[in-house]
Amino acid sequence: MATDAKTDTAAPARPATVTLTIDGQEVTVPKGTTVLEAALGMGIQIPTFCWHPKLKSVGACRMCYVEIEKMPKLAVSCATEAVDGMVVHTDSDLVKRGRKAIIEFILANHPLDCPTCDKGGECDLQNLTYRHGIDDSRFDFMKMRFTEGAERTTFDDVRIGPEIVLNRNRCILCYKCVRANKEAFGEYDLGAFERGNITEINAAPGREVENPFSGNLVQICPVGALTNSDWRYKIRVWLTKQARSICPFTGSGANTLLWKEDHQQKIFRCTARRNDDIDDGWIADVTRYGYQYVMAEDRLQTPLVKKDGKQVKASWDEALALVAKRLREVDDNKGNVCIGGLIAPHLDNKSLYAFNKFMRVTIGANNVDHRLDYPMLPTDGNSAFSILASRPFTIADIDTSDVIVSFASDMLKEHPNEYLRMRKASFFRQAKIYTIDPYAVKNSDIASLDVVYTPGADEAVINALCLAAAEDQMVDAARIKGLKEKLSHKSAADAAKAAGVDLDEIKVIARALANGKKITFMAGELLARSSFREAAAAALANLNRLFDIDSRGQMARLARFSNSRGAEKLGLSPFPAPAVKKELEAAFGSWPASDALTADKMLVQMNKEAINAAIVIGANPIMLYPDREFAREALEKLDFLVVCDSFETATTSLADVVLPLASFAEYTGDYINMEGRTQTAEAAIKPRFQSKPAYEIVSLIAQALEKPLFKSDVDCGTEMAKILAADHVLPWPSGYLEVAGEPVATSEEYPIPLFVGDDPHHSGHLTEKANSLLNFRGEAYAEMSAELAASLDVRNGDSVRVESPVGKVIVPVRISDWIDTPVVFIPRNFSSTPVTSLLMRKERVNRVKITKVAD
Amino acid sequence: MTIDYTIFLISAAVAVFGATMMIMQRNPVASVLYLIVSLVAQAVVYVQLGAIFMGAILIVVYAGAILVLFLFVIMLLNLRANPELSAGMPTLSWFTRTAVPVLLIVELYFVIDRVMLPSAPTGMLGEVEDNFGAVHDVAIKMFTDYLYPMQLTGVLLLVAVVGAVVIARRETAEPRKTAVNPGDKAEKPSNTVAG
Amino acid sequence: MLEMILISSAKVIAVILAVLTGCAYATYMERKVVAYMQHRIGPSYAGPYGLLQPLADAVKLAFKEDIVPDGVERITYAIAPIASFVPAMLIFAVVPFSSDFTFFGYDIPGVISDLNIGVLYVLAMTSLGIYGIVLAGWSSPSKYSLMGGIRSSAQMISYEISYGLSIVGILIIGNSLSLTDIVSQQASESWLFFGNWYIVKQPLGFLLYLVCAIAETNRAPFDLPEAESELVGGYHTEYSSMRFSMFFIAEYAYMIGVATVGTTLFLGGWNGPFLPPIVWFVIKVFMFMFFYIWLRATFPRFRYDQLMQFGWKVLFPLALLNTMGTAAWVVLFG
Amino acid sequence: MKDILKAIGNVFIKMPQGFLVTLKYFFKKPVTLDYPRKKKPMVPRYRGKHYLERYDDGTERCVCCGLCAAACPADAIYMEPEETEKGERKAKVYEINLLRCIFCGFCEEACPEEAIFLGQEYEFSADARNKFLWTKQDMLVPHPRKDNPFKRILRRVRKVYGTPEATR
Repeated sequence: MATDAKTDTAAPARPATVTLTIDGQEVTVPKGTTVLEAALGMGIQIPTFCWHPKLKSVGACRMCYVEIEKMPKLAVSCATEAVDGMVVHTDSDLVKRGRKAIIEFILANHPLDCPTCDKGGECDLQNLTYRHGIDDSRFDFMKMRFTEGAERTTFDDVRIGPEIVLNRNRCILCYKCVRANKEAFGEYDLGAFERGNITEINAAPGREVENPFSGNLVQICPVGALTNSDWRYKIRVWLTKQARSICPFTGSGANTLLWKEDHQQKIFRCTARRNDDIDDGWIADVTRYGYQYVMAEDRLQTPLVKKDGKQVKASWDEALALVAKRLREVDDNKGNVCIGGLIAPHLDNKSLYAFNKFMRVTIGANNVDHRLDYPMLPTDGNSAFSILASRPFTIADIDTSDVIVSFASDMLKEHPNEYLRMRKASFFRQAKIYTIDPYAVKNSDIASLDVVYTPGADEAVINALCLAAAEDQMVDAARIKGLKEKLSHKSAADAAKAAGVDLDEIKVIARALANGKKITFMAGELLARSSFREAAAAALANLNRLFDIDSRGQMARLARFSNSRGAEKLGLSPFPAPAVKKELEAAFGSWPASDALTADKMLVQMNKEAINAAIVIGANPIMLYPDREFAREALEKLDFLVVCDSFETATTSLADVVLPLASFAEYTGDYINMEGRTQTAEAAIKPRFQSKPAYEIVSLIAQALEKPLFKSDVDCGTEMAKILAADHVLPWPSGYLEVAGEPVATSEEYPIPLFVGDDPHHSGHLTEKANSLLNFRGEAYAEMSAELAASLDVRNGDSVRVESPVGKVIVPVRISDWIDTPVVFIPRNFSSTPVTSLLMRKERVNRVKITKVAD
Repeated sequence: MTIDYTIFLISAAVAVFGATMMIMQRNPVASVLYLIVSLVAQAVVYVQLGAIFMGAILIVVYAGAILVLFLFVIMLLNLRANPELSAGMPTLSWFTRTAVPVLLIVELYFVIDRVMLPSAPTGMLGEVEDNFGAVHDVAIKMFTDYLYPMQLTGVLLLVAVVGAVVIARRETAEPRKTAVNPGDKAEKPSNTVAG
Repeated sequence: MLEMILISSAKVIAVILAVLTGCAYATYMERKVVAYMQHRIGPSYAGPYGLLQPLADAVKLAFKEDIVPDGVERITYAIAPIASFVPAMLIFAVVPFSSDFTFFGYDIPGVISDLNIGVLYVLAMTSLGIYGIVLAGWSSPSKYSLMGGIRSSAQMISYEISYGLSIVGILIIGNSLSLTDIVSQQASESWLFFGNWYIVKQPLGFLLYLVCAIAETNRAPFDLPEAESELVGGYHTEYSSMRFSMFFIAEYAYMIGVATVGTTLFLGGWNGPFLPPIVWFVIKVFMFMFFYIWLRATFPRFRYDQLMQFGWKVLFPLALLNTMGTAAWVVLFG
Repeated sequence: MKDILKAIGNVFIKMPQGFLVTLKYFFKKPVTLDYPRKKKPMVPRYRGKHYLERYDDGTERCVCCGLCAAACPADAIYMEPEETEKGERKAKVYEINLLRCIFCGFCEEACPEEAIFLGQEYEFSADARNKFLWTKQDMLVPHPRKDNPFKRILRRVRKVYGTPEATR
């Protein structure tokens, strides 16, 4: 299967086409195309159950029968490769009879419980029975029935995962779920068991179907065998309408449909909207179930205003008047630069731009940033990290790359769609996958090489790569020139030792990078969250220059949030790209003279009481900033704090005024994903309660300050269009950068490196309000290797005390299947466990000690 | 002062009061009502005198029939109290104004002079014979001694009735203005549609 | 003497109570009988078979607001119901409801007052009853009431003559105006117990009495004074509450009154075999009342001109004929 | 003279005839009902107020599939499903707006579970608009049924022949 021609259309040189006739029409298709795909390409509908465009064909259901001349029997079109001169009939009487027989055969054991079945109304079997089927059955025996439970409590539905309910009676054994789980997600928690009449799909023994993509299994099930709790028994499908939305939690912006009901103003589910450029029709569960926070019961309903130390409900007019009054007071007393603005990068373009203009024109301060969960941000717009973050990236190119490197990135947790792309490339094309991480991550199972370096030695491992390539002359000598002088590590072995990795492995990767035809190099959040990311970014710039990756592929730090790239493009950072800044100046008519402060610096200034007021929109710095105490102290010292959020959070509890923020599903907004692709999320429902979109809130505050932002929405759009048109991509530096590799400090008292990030089923602070996701992971945990757990004498679920010099938390242990070094990972998404309180913003690697909590 | 005497006095007073009020009322209906009061009181007096038949007849004929007829006529003509009635009335001549009372007084004198009143009204019922004023006696008197006056009175009443009819007919002799005959609804266009 | 007064008072109270109760249940009977004749059920909610319906009606009427409209002749308006009610009750003073009976050793006559001109007294009372109606119609500031009053007075005048004349036949034969005498004349010891009843001797007189009595009491089909379809409520349109109920009671009291008088005059009064006299009397009155109601259920209302023509051109000559015929009979054969 | 004879004839023949007519009706059975106490038995196929059937063991027949709501031409039915402990589907909210309902019986026709029927009840006046919103509790037949075994047999027989019966 090395040359699976299905996706290999990039080689037109070979005359690999065949011509066949389908229903009297001649068609020419690439060699290897199946008859079914050829017919579908012509717009001929052939009914299927088991076929899926992104999976391999198995021909399990036989529904796609076609008649092919000179073949003795009906042929299964999804498993029949098109050959020259084939004459295919898809609509002959024989085919119709065949389909009818298949439907009857499937219905022999399929219960007719459509009224209770949630698939009713969108069920493939239902539709095809209507179209091709019969209205009576010739089978007069009892249907096969799978049940669970004792006689009196018999039930058909079994819960095989936190969210998935299986009804084996309805299953028609198309194996789509099992195949998708295996081929697309690389999971083996679902399988087919037994033989013959009692064949059943079920969870693997002793396991639950809880992989982060399990929702897709429900969506692709052609019948109602797999249903999920989210949608189960909520509403009938024909009563709903769909809003075309996008994922608000990931950087790729997977396309989704929000199924809503207009009268009730409710969203009932979220499904994938296949976009082959971005998501291939698979969405992660965090996307699928995360929308539930929109419908959460504890949304903020009205503005809150602090009176006598207590937050009380207030009207919008009252709250806005207070905001305007207090901002003016602070402004008058302390001066322009004393007001800071933080905005979350999951808000839409218009909100971001409005806030940008509000801060820079209405307030007149340069203090605006969206990167609020990163410590020690570079204070220079031209830093290597900024360059790396601004580089272009194309998701679909991952598919076609033959060398894929993920560096310092837990892809499953951070970029689920790109994670699936890597799996796709690996499974269908046998692409070479290399992961270079401070701890082993999920996709190490498909990696040709999984390099685990010493936590904190980010730049050392990249230096080792560069030096190995230079020493072994893998690239042109001209490129090597000038490199070694800039690096602090004198040799590849030196660097590999500093990084704690095997030089041979590094050499393999370097050779692959040097020889790869198409390379994708992705740097992730573990780099970005590192306090000393700048050195690693510089090392990556050197790497890019050395291997000339840009000419053979792409290299970028992937944008983490749904509109991170949009925020960059709209100049929502202290140091916008020069082209963007030029457009902004033109649009604003002025540029604030004050110092540009990053989010990180703003917090520092707040701690010094140099910034006295702040506006925080949609963000929760206390929970997410990697030094909880620091962030809280900073915000507590403020004279006046306005927070817009959808929920009451740790940050809103400090606020003087809390304004309810509308969620992504409640207004139409544009989002720019990591590729720079602008996508629109349509409003599904009206803003719930009294919440308002961020741009409206910002405009209202500006109006209350008597400095309106825009004359009209049209003005806003034209201004924004000009800015978005500006090129924000920063060029690589002209020469090699100096990389000072510092040794990683160790500590006897706190031996274990701690990594804090998102759980695979969560993202940020909002998904905590999505009940389905809480069913997957409801509380924080300490993920660690089995060896470490054994050394601590703890088992899965035992509580451990995780202590750092500044704090401690008690969390249950979760033994990881892939982490094999003594590190610990704790998700930050759960407000009940303030894991960020363990972190110190200046630490290169946060280290903790773990002790078992006695029962 | 027996009970009978008291009753007589009260009845007499009511009768006189009713008669007086009757002629003093401007409202014709009120006049009729006072007349009824007077008549009932008189009937009581008759009964006390033993003339039960007369008393009953008084009520049946006068109160029951004739005054109802009066009321009917008054109501039909809708004669309400009219303040302009007296103002617009022609003043009587001085002769009439003096002559009528004088004549009445003279007449009264002769009557009082001629008639022998009983010495005392007490015990009236006891002093008359049993059948005094009963139907039988009245009938005998009426159809023997007073036969001709009685018949003449009847003729007189007949004449009066005929005269009244003649007078009444003259007023309504003109042709009616509204057509009562269904065939006469001629020139009026029937543009109204039932329902 | 005192005993006589007490006995008389007791009789008066008993008769008044009986009449008032009779009036109440006459309404019930009327509604029920008319309902059955019209294929309906009639009152059935208050009490078993709706027997407490009259009580409920009475309570309802008593507790209604007493509305006096603007523009009424206040005194007349107030007098009218009383003027209607009192004569109706007075009729029963002369009606013999039973033979003389002995009660705790006292001989008690079956009549409150045996007036020797009883018939005339009855005529007088029925003719006085019209005043209530006429005055009610006149004093109410309403054209419906006035029309009711006018119609009533005209009807009264027209039918009273025939009413009186219809009885004259009996008077000629019986040679007495006392109702007690008339009843005793109708007694019979033979097996043909109704042989002496005046209905046998005066059939035409009875018919005339029947018709005129109905007309006198403003009952259907002679209920023009209160013709609902034309005059809303007729003379009592503007009355409510107790004042209205007095009219109501008066109407039914008149009905019972003429029924008792008719029974006394034509149907032999309390005479009858086997049963006690009072029971016979009640049975006969009941039948009379039933006929009243039956008539209402059967006949439509007269038109006004029909009413007048019938009264003057049919009843009056017939009554004269009856009188003269009876007189001739008595002179020739008596 | 002829008129007089005719009048006499009327009095002695025609009028008694008329009296006899009314008297005849007096003794006939009334056609009206003692309405609030006795109700008119409606024809078996009368489409009155809806009721929701149960299985013999008391569980609700309705699975909240929504077909009645889909079939309803007046859009009078609103429902929200929920999951029972056993994982079965069941109506959490089932409301019929009787002001919108046109009593066409399509819901009855559409129901695959034979759960909803239009009953014989025709009295549903109320004094407030919201009282016309009939919820599931209003429509579910009581369990156990308050009727005798004979009625139960009768109901089963009727069910075989597809005739809805009064339950309230």
